Amino acid sequence: MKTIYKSAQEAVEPIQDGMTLMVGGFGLVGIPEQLILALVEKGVKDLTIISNNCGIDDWGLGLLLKEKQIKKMIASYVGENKEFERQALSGELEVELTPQGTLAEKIRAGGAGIPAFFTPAGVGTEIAEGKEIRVFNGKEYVLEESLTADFSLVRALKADTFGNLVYNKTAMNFNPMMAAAGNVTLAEAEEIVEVGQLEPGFIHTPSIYVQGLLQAEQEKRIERLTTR
Amino acid sequence: MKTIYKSAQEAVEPIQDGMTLMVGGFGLVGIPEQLILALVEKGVKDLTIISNNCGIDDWGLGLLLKEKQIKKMIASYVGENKEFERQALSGELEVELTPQGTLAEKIRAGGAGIPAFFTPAGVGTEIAEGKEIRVFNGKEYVLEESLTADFSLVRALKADTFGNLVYNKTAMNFNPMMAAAGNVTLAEAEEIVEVGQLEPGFIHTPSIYVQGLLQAEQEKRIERLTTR
Amino acid sequence: MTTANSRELIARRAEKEIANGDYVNLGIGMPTLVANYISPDKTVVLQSENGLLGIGPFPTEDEVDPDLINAGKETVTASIGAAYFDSAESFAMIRGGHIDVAILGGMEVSEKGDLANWMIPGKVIKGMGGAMDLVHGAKKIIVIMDHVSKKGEPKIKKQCDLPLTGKQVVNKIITERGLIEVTPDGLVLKEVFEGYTVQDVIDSTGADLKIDVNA
Amino acid sequence: MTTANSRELIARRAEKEIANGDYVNLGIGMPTLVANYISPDKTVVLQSENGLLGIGPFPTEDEVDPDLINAGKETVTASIGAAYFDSAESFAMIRGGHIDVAILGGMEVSEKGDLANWMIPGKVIKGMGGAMDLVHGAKKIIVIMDHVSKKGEPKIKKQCDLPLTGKQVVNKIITERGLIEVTPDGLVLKEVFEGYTVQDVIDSTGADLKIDVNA
Repeated sequence: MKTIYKSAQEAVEPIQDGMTLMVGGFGLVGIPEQLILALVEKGVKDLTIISNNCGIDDWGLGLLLKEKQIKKMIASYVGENKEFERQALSGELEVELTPQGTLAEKIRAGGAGIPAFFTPAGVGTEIAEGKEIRVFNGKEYVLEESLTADFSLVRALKADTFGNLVYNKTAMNFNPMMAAAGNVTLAEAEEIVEVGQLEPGFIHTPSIYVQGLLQAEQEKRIERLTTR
Repeated sequence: MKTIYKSAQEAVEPIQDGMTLMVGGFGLVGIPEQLILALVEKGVKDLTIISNNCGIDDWGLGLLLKEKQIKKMIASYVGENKEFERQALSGELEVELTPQGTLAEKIRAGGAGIPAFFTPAGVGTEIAEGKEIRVFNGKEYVLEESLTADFSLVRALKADTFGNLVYNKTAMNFNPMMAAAGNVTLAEAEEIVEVGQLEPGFIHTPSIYVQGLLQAEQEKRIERLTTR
Repeated sequence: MTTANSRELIARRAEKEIANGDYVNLGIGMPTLVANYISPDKTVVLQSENGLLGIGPFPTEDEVDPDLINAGKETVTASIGAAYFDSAESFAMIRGGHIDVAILGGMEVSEKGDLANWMIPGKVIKGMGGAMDLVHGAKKIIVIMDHVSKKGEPKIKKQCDLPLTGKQVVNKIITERGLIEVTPDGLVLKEVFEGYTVQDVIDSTGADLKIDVNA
Repeated sequence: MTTANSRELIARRAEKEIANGDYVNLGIGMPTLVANYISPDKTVVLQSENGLLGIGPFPTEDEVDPDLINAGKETVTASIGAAYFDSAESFAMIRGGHIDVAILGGMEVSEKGDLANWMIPGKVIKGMGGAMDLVHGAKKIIVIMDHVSKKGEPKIKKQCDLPLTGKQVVNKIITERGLIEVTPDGLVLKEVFEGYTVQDVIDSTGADLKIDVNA
C-alpha cells in the first residue's frame, strides 16, 4: 500500500535544499545508511538536521557535514566528529545542543500534536536561558517546544508493505518518534515482508506514520568494538 | 526479583482509605479483575480513581461504586453505569471528566516526569475553563497538568518474574502509561513466566515500572457481543 | 428521524469522502455503519482509539475474543496489517494529525463549524470520550447526523446551545437531506438528496446557507 | 590524577551505594567501571539511555552485534530480563524518577551540589547527551571523579566555573580521597580513603567541609 522505492536515489528525490530532516540513529546504530548516502550524492544543501549525533568523519551524517550540506544541526552529542567541531567553532555551522531526553521528547511531542511541554532538564543552565521557567510542586521546569520535520529518515529491521516497522535491539533509539514527527517519513528496512507477516501486538511503528519504504543492506559500522 | 503475591487480598493490603489509584482498562477490557474484587472485599474507601471508564453496574469499577468506596472519579466516559449517574447527579460522587487523549497524555506525562503540556483538546469548551490558553503557530492550546497515583493496578497477559509485561490486543489501552505513573504498580497477569521467557524487543512495560505481581485467571466479561 | 434507509444513504455518501489509502476514525453510532460500505477498490485502515489500527469485520461466534474490541466496546476482529498500541500512542496518532478523516456523530453544528456531541446538561452524564481530541486532530472532520431533532428542530444552527466538543472544527455535514460544507464564508449547501428540495433543506436549517448545488 | 588502582577503589566504593534490586544508570567513562564490581549477591539492572534496560557484559567476539551498544557506543550484550525501547521511553524512565541511582562523572561540583560535566567553553563542543536529564530524574545522583584537576586544582568548589549540567542535583561525591555528602547544611566529609588524611581532603577541596568521619 505504501510507495516502495527501487533505489535510495529515487526515495530522496523530493528532498529539496533548505529542508528540515530528522535522521534516526544513536551513534552509527540505527542510521538509515543508504538514504544518507543518497543525500550526499544528490548534493542537496542548507539542510537543518535533527539527529542525536552527527555521525563520524567518514560515515553517517559526517558525510553530509564534510560536503557542507548541513546549515544547522540540532543534536545532543556531537563529540565524535572533528569536522563538526571545526565548522561549529568557525561559525560555518549553526548548532543547537539539546539535552538528549528533551530532544527525544520534543520529537515525540511533534509527532503527537503537543506543541510544548515542561521538563526539568536544563533548568539553571544555559540551555534554559530565554525560556519560560515555571514551578510545579515546588520544583522548577523549563518550557520546551516540539519539533517536526519535512522528511524523517529512519532505519528498521523489518517493514511490511503497509509500512508497519520493527526495529532491532538498540537500533530503535530515536527512530520511532522521528517516524511520527516527519511530514513525510521514509523508512529504510533491512527486509520488506508481505503485509500480515508482522505480529500486530509487536509493531514498533504503526503503518500510519510511514509514507515510503526502501529495502537496503546495511554496513553497520561499529564505532567502539569492545569485547570481553 | 519482584514481589509475587499469593492472593489479590495480599496484594492490595497496603492500599489505604483516601488514596489515589489508577486502574487500567477500556470498558471491561484489560481491567485487573481480581485486584478490583479484593478492593471491594477490603472495603477501603474515599478513593480517588483514575480510569478511562467506571465499569458497569455489576462488574469492574462499578462494584466499588456500588459500595460507595469512590470519592472522586477521573475518567473520559462513564455512560455505561446508571449508579454512576445517580451518585454524580446527587453530588455523592465528585467527577472530573477529561478528554480521552488528554487523560492518556496526563497519565503518560505523570510517569515520564513531565509536569504539564499543551494540547488542543477541549479548547473553547468548558473543559478549558480556568486553564491557561496559549497560541502556538496560530492555534490555541490548553495547558494540562500530569497525573500520578499512589498505586496503579494494571492487567497483563504475561509477566516475567522481573516484572516485564506484555499485554493482549486491545487489553493494552491505558495499562502501560498507568504502570509508569503509579508510585507502586501492581500487575495482575494471566500468566507469570520465568525471567528470560519474554522477548526483550517486544516488551510492552519494562520491569522498572512494576513493583508487585499477581497471577490470576480472568473472567473477561463481554460488554457488547457483536458477531457477523 | 432518519430511517434505516436514510442512515444507509448517509453512510454511503460519507464513504465517498474517504480516499484510497486513507486512515480513518469512525465514531460510535451511525459513523460505525460507514465501515459496511467501503468500496472494495479502496484500501482503508480504520483506527479505533482504544488502541487498534486496522479494525476488521465483526467476528464470527468462533472468532470472538473478549480482549479485542472497538471504541464502542463491540467485539471486532483485526484486519491484515493491523497494529495494537496503548492509548497514549493512539491519541498521539490522532492529535498529531495522522488520521486523514474522522467521521463523527453530532447533536448540533454551528455555522462556524462548532460541534456539540457529548452532553445534555442536567440530563445525562456520559463524558466526551475521545471526541474532543479527534475534532482537533484529524485532517478532515465530517459530521453525519439527522438533519433535525426528534422534535423536528434544526440541529444545524447559528450557534450551538449545548456544551461544545470543539470550536470551528467541522469541515462537512452530511444528513439525510444533503451535504453542507463549512467554509470561511459560512455554510454552503453542496448537495441535496433524493426526496428533498433546496427549499426543504433551507427551511430545516437554523443558519444561513449559501447554495452551490450542481443539479 | 587517579591511577588505575584508585579508579578501581572509587568504582568499588560507588558500588556500595547500589542496593539489591536497584535500577541504575552508569555514565560514560569511570562510572562504566562500576559494572565490573557489582556484587553477585545483588540483582541490579543497568539502564542505558539509548534504549536498553539490562546491560550485560561485553560480548565475546562471536557475540558482537553492531545493533547492540551502550550509551558510550561500546558493543555490549543484554542481560536476562532485558528490554529494548525507544529514546522517548528511555528518558520517560529517567525523568519520571524510576532510576534508583545514577553514577556520573564530573568536572566540577559546587558546595550546593551543582554539577558541571559537559562543556569547556571555547575548547570543545561535544554536547550534554543525557546528563541534564539524568541529574533531575534519578532518585540518587552520585558523582565519581578525581578529587583535583590535572593541574592539581580542586574540582569541588564553592561555585562551579564551568557551564552547569544541573543545579543542586548531586547527593554524594566519591573521589580517590574520600566520600562527601551534599546536605542542606553544606558538604559533609563522611569517609577518608587509605593514603589520605582528613586534612589532605580539606586542603584539596575548594569549599568548606563539615567533618563527620567515623574512623
